[in-house]
This record gives sequence, C-alpha cells and structure tokens, in this order.
Amino acid sequence: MTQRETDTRSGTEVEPSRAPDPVRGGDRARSVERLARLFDRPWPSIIAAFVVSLGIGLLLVVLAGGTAAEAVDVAYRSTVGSQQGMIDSLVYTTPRLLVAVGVIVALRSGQFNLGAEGQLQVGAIGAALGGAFLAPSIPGPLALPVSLLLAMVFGALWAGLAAVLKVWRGCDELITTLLLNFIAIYLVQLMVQGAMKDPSSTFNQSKRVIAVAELPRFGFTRLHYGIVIAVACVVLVWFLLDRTALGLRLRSVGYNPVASRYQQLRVGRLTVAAMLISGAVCALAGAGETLGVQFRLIQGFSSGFGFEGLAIAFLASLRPGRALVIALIFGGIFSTATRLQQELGVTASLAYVVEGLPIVLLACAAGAQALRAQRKGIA
Amino acid sequence: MHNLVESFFWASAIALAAPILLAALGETFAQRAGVFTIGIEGLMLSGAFGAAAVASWSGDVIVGFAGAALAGAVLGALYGVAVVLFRADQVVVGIGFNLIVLGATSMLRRGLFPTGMEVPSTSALDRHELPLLGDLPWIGEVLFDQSPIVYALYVLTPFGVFLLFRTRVGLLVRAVGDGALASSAAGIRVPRIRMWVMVVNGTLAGAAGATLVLVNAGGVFVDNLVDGRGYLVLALTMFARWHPGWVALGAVLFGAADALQFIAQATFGGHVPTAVFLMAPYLLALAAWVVMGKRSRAPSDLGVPLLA
Amino acid sequence: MSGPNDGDAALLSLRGVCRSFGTTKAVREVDFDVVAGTVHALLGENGAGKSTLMNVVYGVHPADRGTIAIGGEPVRIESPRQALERGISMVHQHHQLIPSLTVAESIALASRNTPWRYDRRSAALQVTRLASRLELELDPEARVGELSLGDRQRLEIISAIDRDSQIIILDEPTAVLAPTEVEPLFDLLRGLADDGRAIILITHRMREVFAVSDAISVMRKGELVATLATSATDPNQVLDLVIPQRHRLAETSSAPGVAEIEDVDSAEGDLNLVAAHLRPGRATPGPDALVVDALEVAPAPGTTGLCGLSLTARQGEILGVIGVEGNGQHELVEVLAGIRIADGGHVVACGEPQTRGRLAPHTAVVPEDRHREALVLDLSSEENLVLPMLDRYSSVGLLSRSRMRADTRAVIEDYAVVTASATAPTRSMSGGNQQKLVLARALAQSPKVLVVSQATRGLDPGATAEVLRRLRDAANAGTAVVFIGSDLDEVVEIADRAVVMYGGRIVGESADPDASRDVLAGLMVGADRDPARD
Amino acid sequence: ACGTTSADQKEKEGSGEQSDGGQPKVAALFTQFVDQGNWDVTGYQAYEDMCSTYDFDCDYVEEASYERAPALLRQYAQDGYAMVITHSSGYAAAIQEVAPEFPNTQFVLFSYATDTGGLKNFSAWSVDWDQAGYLQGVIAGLSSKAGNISIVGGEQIPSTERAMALAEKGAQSVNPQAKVSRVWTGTFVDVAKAKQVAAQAIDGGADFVIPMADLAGQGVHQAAEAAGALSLGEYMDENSKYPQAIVTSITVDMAGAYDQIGAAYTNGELEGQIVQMDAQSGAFDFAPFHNVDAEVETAARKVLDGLSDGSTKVPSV
Ligand SMILES: Nc1ncnc2c1ncn2[C@@H]1O[C@H](COP(=O)(O)OP(=O)(O)OP(=O)(O)O)[C@@H](O)[C@H]1O
Ligand SMILES: Nc1ncnc2c1ncn2[C@@H]1O[C@H](COP(=O)(O)OP(=O)(O)OP(=O)(O)O)[C@@H](O)[C@H]1O
Ligand SMILES: [Mg+2]
Ligand SMILES: [Mg+2]
Repeated sequence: MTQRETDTRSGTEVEPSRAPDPVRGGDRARSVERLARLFDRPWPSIIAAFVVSLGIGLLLVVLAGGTAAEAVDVAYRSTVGSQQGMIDSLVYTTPRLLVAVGVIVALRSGQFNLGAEGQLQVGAIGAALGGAFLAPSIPGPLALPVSLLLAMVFGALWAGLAAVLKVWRGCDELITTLLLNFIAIYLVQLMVQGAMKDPSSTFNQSKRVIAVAELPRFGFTRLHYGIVIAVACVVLVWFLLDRTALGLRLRSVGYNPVASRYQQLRVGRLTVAAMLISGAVCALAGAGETLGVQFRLIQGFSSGFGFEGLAIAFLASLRPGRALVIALIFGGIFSTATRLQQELGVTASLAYVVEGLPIVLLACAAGAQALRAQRKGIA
Repeated sequence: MHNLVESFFWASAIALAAPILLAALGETFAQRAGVFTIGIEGLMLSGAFGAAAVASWSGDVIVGFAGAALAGAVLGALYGVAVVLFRADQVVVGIGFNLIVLGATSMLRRGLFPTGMEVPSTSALDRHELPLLGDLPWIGEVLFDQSPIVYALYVLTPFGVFLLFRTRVGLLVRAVGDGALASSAAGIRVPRIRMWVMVVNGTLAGAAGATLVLVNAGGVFVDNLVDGRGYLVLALTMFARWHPGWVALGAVLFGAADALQFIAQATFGGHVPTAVFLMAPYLLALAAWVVMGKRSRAPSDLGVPLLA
Repeated sequence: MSGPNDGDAALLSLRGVCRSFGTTKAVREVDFDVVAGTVHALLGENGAGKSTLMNVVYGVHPADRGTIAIGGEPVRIESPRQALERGISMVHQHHQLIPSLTVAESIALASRNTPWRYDRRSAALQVTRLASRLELELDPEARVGELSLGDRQRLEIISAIDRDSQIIILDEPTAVLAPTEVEPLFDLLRGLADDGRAIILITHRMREVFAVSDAISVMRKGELVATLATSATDPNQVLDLVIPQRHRLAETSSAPGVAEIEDVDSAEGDLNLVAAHLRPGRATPGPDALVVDALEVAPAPGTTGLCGLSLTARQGEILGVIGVEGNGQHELVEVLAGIRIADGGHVVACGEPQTRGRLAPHTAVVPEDRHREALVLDLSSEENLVLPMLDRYSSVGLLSRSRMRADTRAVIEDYAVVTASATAPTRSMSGGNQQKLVLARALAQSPKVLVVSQATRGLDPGATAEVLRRLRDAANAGTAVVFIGSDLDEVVEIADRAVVMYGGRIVGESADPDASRDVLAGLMVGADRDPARD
Repeated sequence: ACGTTSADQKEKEGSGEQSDGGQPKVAALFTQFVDQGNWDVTGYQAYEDMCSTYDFDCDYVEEASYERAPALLRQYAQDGYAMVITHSSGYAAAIQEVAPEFPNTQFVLFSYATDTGGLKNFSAWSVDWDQAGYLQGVIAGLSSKAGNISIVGGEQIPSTERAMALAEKGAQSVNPQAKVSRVWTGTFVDVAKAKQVAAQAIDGGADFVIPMADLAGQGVHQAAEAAGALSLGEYMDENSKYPQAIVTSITVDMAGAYDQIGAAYTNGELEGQIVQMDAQSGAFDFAPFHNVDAEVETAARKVLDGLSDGSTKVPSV
C-alpha cells in the first residue's frame, strides 16, 4: 500500500508481486515523514495541535459528565468571551510568559537553564523582601522599583551561580539548575517559616507587601501590570538578541563556543551574562506573583510555571514573539480549566491533561517538521 | 552520631534507594542512547498507579508489579514514538507528558476506584531475610534483609554494567547516544535502538513506580505519589556519569541522605529549621557535583533528536 | 552518458538521478556507471555535487528522482543501512566517527560480524589486522576523540574496508593523509579493484587521479559533464573540464605575484594543485613580524604537543610551515589565538609580547577546522564577518545592521562568495565559499601577521588558487603570512621560505622550498632527524 | 438547629443571587482531592451534609492551589455566590485580598485562624490545634510502654507545628519521662517517606508514632503495624485501615462545624467572627479504642473532660 506509492514516487521499477523488500523493515521513520507533511506550515500545525488537544479535552469533559456545548461556552467565556475571562487568562499568562522569555535568553546563548522554577522562587523572595520589609523605610515611589530590582538581582544571582559553577568547575548547568530548583523551593519555605514569617499569620507566609510596592492594577480588575512588564520583556529580549552586540555575542557562544573563542569572545563571561539575564527575567515571574497576585511570599505560590514556561519557550522555537502567542494560549487553557472545574464540576486533573496534550502534540509536530526539512534540505 | 553506623539506617537507605535506582538504571541506558527523559517522573507515576490498580483488581501484588512494568513499557514506547520517531523535542515532550500522566492517573483513580483502591497484602514484596547471608552481622541486616526487588537490583546493576560495556548491544546504545548521525551513517538503525531503549526505560521506570507504591508505601497510592523523585533520578543519572555502578552508589547515597533526615531532625530538630534538613540532600548533591566538576562528559547527542 | 566500458558490465549504474536541497539542485539528471574491477575518480569544483551524488548512492540523501541499479538489478536505497546491505560502503568527506568510542569499538560497531558479546582482545586483533593491510598503525584502545585528523581518516578507511563491500566510495580520503600514506592506500585500492570490486574516489588532486584511477568522471554544477578513461586523457584535458574558466582566471590576474593557473607540465609529473605558480612578491622581506620562542605544550593523545618550538616570520613573506598533522600545528595555532596558554616560551608580534590567553597582537588567525573553529554555522555571513570586530559595528551596544550588511555585500562581491544571501546561515554555504568568508574576515582586520592553517583543505583547484592569491596579495601588502599546511606540494608552491614541523618543533628550514622538496618531504616524516637532538 | 429562612433575613444578609431553585449558591475550596486521605475527605463530607441540610446549591474546587485561589474566590463572588468556604488556613491571604471587594459574599475559612482582618464578610472556624495536639500526646503518653514517642509531620505549617509542641507537653503530662521526637517529611503526599521515617523512629525505640502528615500519614500507620508499634488516627476513625496499629483517632467535629456554618449563614449570623472549635465546644472526641488497656481510654477521657469543662488548660508553648 504505502510502499507501492513510494515506489512509484521514487520511480523504482519494482514488481507489484514482489515479496516485501527485506530492507524496508527498519525504516518506519519514513512514514513519519509522510505524516509530517501534514505539518508543513508552522501556524496551521500549531492550530491543529491545539484543536486536537481541545477535542480530546472536550471528550474528557463529556466523559466526566458535562456536555460539549457547555464546555465550549465555558472555554469561550473564560478566554475572549468575557472581561473576567480575558483578565484571568492574562493573569495566568504573565508568569508563564516571563519564564519563557527568560529561558529563551539562556537557551539561545547555549545555556540549558532548567532552573526557571528556582529563579522565580528566589525572585519572589527578593520581591517580598523589598515590598514587605524594605519598602516601609524607603520613599514611596521607590518601593516598587526597588522590589522588582531586588527580585531580579536574586534571580540573576541564583542563575549566575549555576553559570559560575559551569565556568569555574565545568559543572553541567542542566543538573546544577535542576538541583537549585529544589533548594530554592525549600529556601522559600525557610523564609516563610523563619526570617520572613508574618508572626500574626496562621500560615507560612510573609508580611503583606505594602500598598505602594504593589504592582498597579488596571482599573478595578485584578489584572496587574506584570503583563506589561512581560510584554516589555518580550520586546527587550528580542531587541537584545537581535539588535545588540551583546546579543550577537551571546548567540555566537550559544551556537559554537569554540569558534567564538577563536573570535576572541569571552566565553566564560558571556556564559555568566546569559544566565544572569535569564535568571533576572525569570525572577520577574516570581515578583509578579508576589507583588501583583499574592501580595506576600507564600509557600507553594507557583504551580510549576518554571517548567511550563520552558515548554512554551521551546514550542515558540525560542522566539520571544511566538512565545507571547503561545503563552497567551496557555493562559487561556489554564483559565478555561479552572472555570470548567467551577462551573461543570470537572476535576482539576483534567486541566493537567488538557495542558499537557498540546505541549506534546506541538512538540511532535515541530519535530516531524524539522525532520522533513532536514531530509529535503530546506533549512 | 553512632546512628550512622547502625544497620537499620543503612538498610533504610537501601530501601529508599531501590525505586530511584531502578528508574535510574533505565534512564542511564536512555541517556546513553541520547534520550533525556524528563518524563521519567510521569513514567514512574504511571507505574505506581498501574501497580496499585492491577494489584487491586487481580488481588495479587506480583501481578500488579508486572502490570506496572507493562504499563511503563507501553508508555515508554509511546514516549518513544514522540521523541524518537517524531523527533519531538525531548524536554518539551517530557514536561507535557508529566502533566498528562499526573492528570490521567488522578482521573483514572477516581473513575475506576470511586471507593478507593483495595490493594491486597504486599507481604510478598516486603522484607524477606535471605538464609545464611541474612545471618551475617551488620552486613546481613543491611543488605540481606530487604525486599526481593532489592535483591533483583543486586543482579540487575552488574548486569547493566556488563550489558553497557561488554556487549554489542551496549556498544550500539553508546554509539547511538554519542554520535547518532555517525551511527546512522554506519548503518545502525538509530530510531529502532532508541525505541527499544525507551521501552526498557519505561519498563524499569514502571517497576520503580511499582516498588514505590507496593514496597515503600505499602500499597497506598495517592495522586502525585512520586513527588519529584523523577527529577532526582535525572540528576542522579547524570551525576553518576552514566555508569550503572556509580548510579547504584549514588542512589544509596541519596537514600542515606533521605534516611539521615530522621536522625538529623531527631538530633538537631528545634535548633535548625526543618527546611535546611529537607534541602540537605540537594545541597549535598550540588556539592558533590561541584567537586566532581569537569570530569563528567555527557553523551554528545543527549537530548538531540536524530534529524536524518 | 555511458562509461568507458559498456553500461551492461557496470556494477553500479545510476540513471536520471536528481537531488535538491530546498531550491538548490545539487544533482541533476545524472547517469553514472562504475564498472567492477576499476577505480573510478570523481572530480569537480567545490559544490559541484560529488558528495551529494555519492550520498544518494549511500542512502544518506535519497534521490528525489532516478534509479539506482546494482549488478543490473534496480534497488531502492533510502538509508545507509540499505546501502550497506547492498554491498556499498563509504568513507565520508566529513568524518562520521563517534569520539567517545575507542578505535576497536568503532571497528566493531561498523563490522557486520561482531558477536553479541564485545570482546576487547579480539576487537583489538581485528584492528591490528586491518591496519596492517594499509601498512599503518592504530592504537586499538585509543579514543577516537583523541585521534589526530589523519588517524581518524585512517580509521574510517580501514573500517570501510572491513565491511568487505562490493562498492567502496571514498570522499576525499587523502586530504589529511601524509604523502607517505597515500601510496599504501592506493596500493590497497588497486588490490581491492583487482578483486572485482568497484572503487569510487573523490579527490581534488590531479596527481592522485592519474596515479590510481581507471576512469574519470567530472561533475559541474550538479551535472555529470564527462566520463573518460584515464589512459585516454591527460591532466590538462581533465582540468579544462573541471574548471572551464581557468584560462579566463589567468587572464584577469595581472598584478605581480598573483596566482596564475598555467598549463600543467605533465612531463614533470607534478600534477598537484592547479600548478598555481605564485611568484614571490619581494626579493627582500622586511623585519621580523612574528617571533615564536621555545613554546612548550604538553603532548596529548593524537598529538605531540609543542616542545620548544621557535620560528620567525618576516613582514612581506609567506612562511610555509609544513608537517604531517598532529605534530603540534593545532597547538601552535591555539597558542597564537590565545585559546591555549603555553606551558613555556613566548610569542612576540610586531615587537609586542602576547598577553596570556589573548590573541597575539596585530595578528589574525584562520584555524583549520572551518565548521568547528572558524565559523558559527548557525549565524549568517554578516554576523560571522563582524564577530571579531563587533566594536566597529556597534555603537552603545546597538548593532548597526545597515553597516554590517553593506560591508558584507562588499566582501561577497570582492571575494565572489556564492551564498543565497548575507543573512542566510553560513551552514548553507559550500566549503570553498565558507573559506573565502573566513579569509576575508581575517584580512578585514588588517593584521600585520596572518596565520592560516590548512587553508585550502577540501577546496577545489579554482578556490584553492583564489585563496592562495589572496594570501600572496596580503604578503605583498606587507603582512607576514604563516601558512601552515600538510600538503607539501602546495606549501612548496606558495611559500617564500619553509620550515618543517615534526614532533612539536621545527626540524628543518629551507629558503628555497621549491628546490629542496625532497629534503622537506623526508623531514616531514622524521627521516633526516638526528637522533642526538631528541 | 436551623432558624427560619425568612426573606428579610436574606435582605439583611445582603447576600448574592440564588440559583434557579431559589437556593443560595455556596462553594468550597480544597487544597487536595476530596476522596483521598483524611483532612479533605472529612471536610468534604461535612460540606455535603451541610449542603443537603440547608438546601444550598453547592459547588467545590479541588486542588485549588494558592496561585489560583484569588481568581477562584473572585470568580465565585462575581458569579453571585453567597458563601465561599475554604478548607485550609493557607487561603487566608487570598480571602483578605478578595473579600473587601465583595461585601455581598461571605467568606468562611475552616481550619485555623487568629485574625480575620476586621472584615465583616470573613469568618473563620478555627480548630484549636493546641488542644488536639495535647490530646494526641496524652493518648500516646498513656499508651506507650517504652515512653518513647515519635511524631511524623508532613509540611511544616504553623497549626501542625503548635500541635506537635503541645503533643509533647501532653505526653509528658501523663508520663514525665516520655521521650518525644519530632520529624518533618516536608510533604503531605509522600507515603513512602513517611513510612520510612516512622520505621526508623520505631527502630530507634519508639513504640508509639503520631502521624500529622495528612495523606502521607498512612505510611506512618503502616510502619507501626509492620513493627508492632501503635499509632493514632486523625480527624476521623481510621482504625479499620490499620486495626493492629491504630489505638484511636482524635476526631474533629467537622460535621458539627459545617452545620454551624450553614446555620450561621442561614440566620445571617456570619459577621466576621472567629468561632473556636475546641473541647469546650465539643469539637473533639475519640473514636473507639483498640489495642490498649481500658485504663488508657479512661484516663484520656478524663483529660478530654477536663479540657471541656475548663478544669484542665493546655500549657502554653
Ligand atoms: N573549547 C570549548 N568547548 C566547549 N566549551 C567551551 C570551550 N571553551 C570554553 N567553553 C565553555 O566556556 C566556559 C568558560 O571558558 P573560559 O573561562 O575559558 O572562557 P574565557 O573566554 O576565558 O572567558 P573569560 O575571559 O571571561 O574568563 C567553559 O567552562 C566551557 O563551558
Ligand atoms: N545538507 C545539505 N543541505 C543543503 N544544501 C546542501 C547540503 N549538502 C550539499 N548542499 C549543497 O549542494 C551542492 C553540492 O554540494 P556537495 O557537497 O555535493 O559538493 P561537492 O562536489 O562534494 O563539493 P566539495 O568538493 O566541496 O566537497 C552545494 O551547493 C551545497 O551547498
Ligand atoms: Mg564533497
Ligand atoms: Mg588537529
């Protein structure tokens, strides 16, 4: 069947009656390539992946006792269909986008920063330190900038630590950042149980951030300016990577450290620089949650944005602009899942599935596309 | 600190190490072949769920264990379809896969066991003292009064070393991970080998999950039971420089660090914040990683899909 | 087009084979026959499509259209595995080796009859046995990643031979071999052909073509333009086929000291290169520009390191540094580029000492490995071009894209670099064009000392001549050019003065390389060395 | 215990819309799943009962992470929910943010709270974990023959921290020589780790282990059962799961509390108060005793009664 087709395509004259080509056996990959043709264009394939996952999601909703129409209605209202939906989606988009953009800096510079989760955790510590502890004793207008700055410094140092260990000791940053994630999470715990604990609180959380250190909000909604910061980071990171000398140096080191050294680029310093910037941006995600959503450092404030942001970065082919679009979609999915649970009583577990599916499907689509491009020599 | 030489402490360390080691052995082969399985967390979780589910259906923990291994194999193969055949980015697939498994096991648990899981007695997999060896002083208590799964690991680990460095299969696995394109040019079916490795990895991760739920948790499955152990497995694998022997040693050290928490908290608790003890294993791992430094070299095609 | 013998007798025959990469038609409508029992040379400019055609045969880049037949039977070859099962093996132009494996493991991996259990001792024996067929030595337990380029090439060759294939393709196998090693290889190839196998040999060296081949095919711009019996042709005819514009090239080069591609003096038998006679520009070179004094670098597997290497290059001259690879050339370049810190000795350029870990002052370096060391393949031409001079192309940290683009255009025009666009990744460029870009970048920094290593490796005669002409121009402009090469004939052709590197030091010097070719050849392999000097 | 649901009371309450059936819309937030473990399961049961007793139109959300909590609360308030109950002390921050904006919605926190920020629409039913812990300690102290007791905690949260401290006091109140060790595993789900820690404790001489680890507590029971030690159930009678190990369970009268919440809402009596759930209010009881002599129960009941009538006070920590 399929074999015949290929045979005619490649013009080999093979008798139809001939026994199956013994050589064919192992090369299942070719059929993947055929499948991959479905994904020839990036945008349709992205849309297709989302449609398929939402289809499966709908099916699961129906299995869980809802109806498809209700589910679609909820999805609509919790994303573009209502003001509240839009706001929620944007609030959920913010940390994911910041992490995605942050890791893009590292990944494009050849540093595998798996530690966004940790960097945003320490970023949150920095923000809370600024907003709740330092802010009362500094002039009001400085409270917010200082808190954000502190968060960025914390995140940068946390990521920078991995970079320094890499340059100094040759420790693979993948492992270092992974381990630093765990350490950061317990560090937050240490803070909210000890040094930063709000003595009047009955939960592990810090004092409340003072009002002037909060991220301002749009009107009376809960949408805070973190989204503005995130979008600004998208533009800045694009600008950095594409339009500045530092960006070119970083990318050069990322692609080929050896050749970069021959061109007198300071590989060690650039490695550290990439991680510092990456950590600082990831930390803003934690700062946004602290100063714009929770208003205090609270144990367990992040439900794994670090890894989701990483997935978004990859799905966006490490382009900040695309990351914006994909992060918006994931914000919408998260918002929808939350509402589905509220309105249709669909279990929270479904949300994980509906989020995970497009991630996997998109990755498959992108992989198949890359394979096909490589085979055909289209760069 | 006399507690540190106590046999029970080391026996605990080994018991805690078993599921991690089981999964890390599979991951070692996967990474040697170039597949970085972030989704190992999900594979282990599916194994844990599968073990509990099959055991409560069949009423037999051994069947449950086998079911978990099978579930792991199937999911490992599916995972392989994505990262090996579709050339999907391994990190992305792993992240998505973990989410899906976390959600799916929870949904299945509620859908299939609305009144809770009835896992039968796990005594078959519990500690069984070996005759003779078990009577050795200290050593016997530490090494030979353990679950049969630990005994299986005593065989599996050296076998892994043999397989990896002394057989053609091992040579193929290493070649595929260190030069996928070159291997392909040498006529090796890279996707096929990576697929097989993923099936093995899935099987072992499934078995690891089963061990966790049936042995370490005595048959109690709760959502997200694996609780980050998968990431620990990844760290351990790389940390142990992709050598099954070092993996085993590292797993026991991780287990010891875990077991140490009891001793440390019981000794210093109240003076030192708990979070410090909880982060200690990771701090230790980081310190060891720093000390080891440049000596580690990853398989060069680790995480890179074969584009050919 | 059919071969010298009748198409029916062909062991391998291609009909109407096409292969494109995106919009590049790398191979178009090629009919190609190779007869059993012959060595068939495949020639052509860089980017003519030779490697692509062979990659079609070997299944690396399956054909878009066309048929392949082996022994008259049509076959489908879509992967190297299928090719191997059809009895085709290939030595790739860019090595396909796995650095972490040992030599013995590499051989065992490729071999079809390795048992399930890998036994070190029998694998080692197999290596020794194979190596002896080529009269060479390879340490079975050495890691491939630590081998010199030459040893890697040797390993590739013996592992291809080990497969016992009917059709053996060798894509530029001699590019990194010592002159003394080429002979045994050719003897072996002849022997294999005499057994009834078909050997396809890609090379740019005319001398080799006429030394070993039975038939010659020439490709140009993706098409197979001619197939000739070696006995019925001569180097000039072949060169005309390979580079039809060569006479035009010669006409345009009017300045003194510029490369001229002249007719080959076939009586001499010196068929190497395109016989680009590059006349020295000045009779009296200027003052010392680069002084390297007693450099020490510890030896490592596959290389001798440096032991007390000293040399001096003067302004306006081309100093040839000739040696078999692995005798410390790479370390020397690394030290000069500031990538490696020497254990001892120092470097002074234009009177200024080199700062540890930085590039020698007023120096530009063209490293040997284009893909690994010279270019960042994923960056575009313009980005690669400005990398070492970023300060010139940016103000307050912002890149001046327009200036980058303008200057890149100028370079592309000046050097006739063929590329899709200045913004396309350099990965998509052919080797020759990549090399032109790298050289252009080095010269754009107006260095007083220019160190180039293996600058013409893998380049076709036209591109080689072009590169050598540029180097001569630079020397004429007063630059001290240090030309590190392993092809004796080439170094002899271009260098005003030559030194021989062996065992990490200079073992001989000639002020008239042309005349002392044989002495230099001997020194290269350590022949005339006085044992007392060790 | 329900008062009349008069229309004017509704008016006075100023609460949000009612569902189609005219019932008030009520929602609850749980941190984990309502069918796993003991804390959320007991709470959910009580919640369900309240809903049917008072005829509320009920919804709930599980795994309501603190990240999502503000959004969820706001969402419910905007959708006109009359009351939102949160079943964990960790939601206090979110309520304090959201409640001021939605005066028509009542927010109720169940677990532990000392302060509702002066908000009229934020009430709390605060379990007196000090007393609960004290009672656990008393039973352990009475039951332990070796006088060696170990407490295994999950995540280190303030309420559990206090409970642990008081448990130590409680044990020592009945057995001054009692040695009490405390260990945190850092997670509420890791059954395996809790089991191993408990096993180590038992190997170290403890013959009574007290789980304070929610879901993971099962591991502690297992370890006890395997090694012939004793343990204590939490919130509800857990003896059936580990009959050889569990002496009794300190039950928390969540059903009663939720009933009070339902009644208070219906009567319009939710006014930002903190309702203490302690022995005096009858919040604690013991499940039937097993595996120990009858004197243990008698002695334990005496302490409970003392706490109830105020004659016994838990020591301060
Ligand atoms: N040849 C190389 N191959 C791979 N990675 C390299 C190479 N050179 C450098 N790196 C990476 O960069 C890190 C730092 O290298 P190194 O400190 O030598 O750079 P540098 O240019 O001297 O930087 P600086 O001047 O800022 O100190 C190394 O640990 C390694 O991770
Ligand atoms: N993988 C590829 N993707 C895109 N283009 C390619 C690829 N391989 C080769 N090409 C292009 O195809 C053409 C033929 O290249 P090929 O390597 O066959 O030339 P060649 O004759 O072997 O040259 P050389 O003498 O430099 O080895 C060139 O234009 C080259 O840029
Ligand atoms: Mg070629
Ligand atoms: Mg070299």
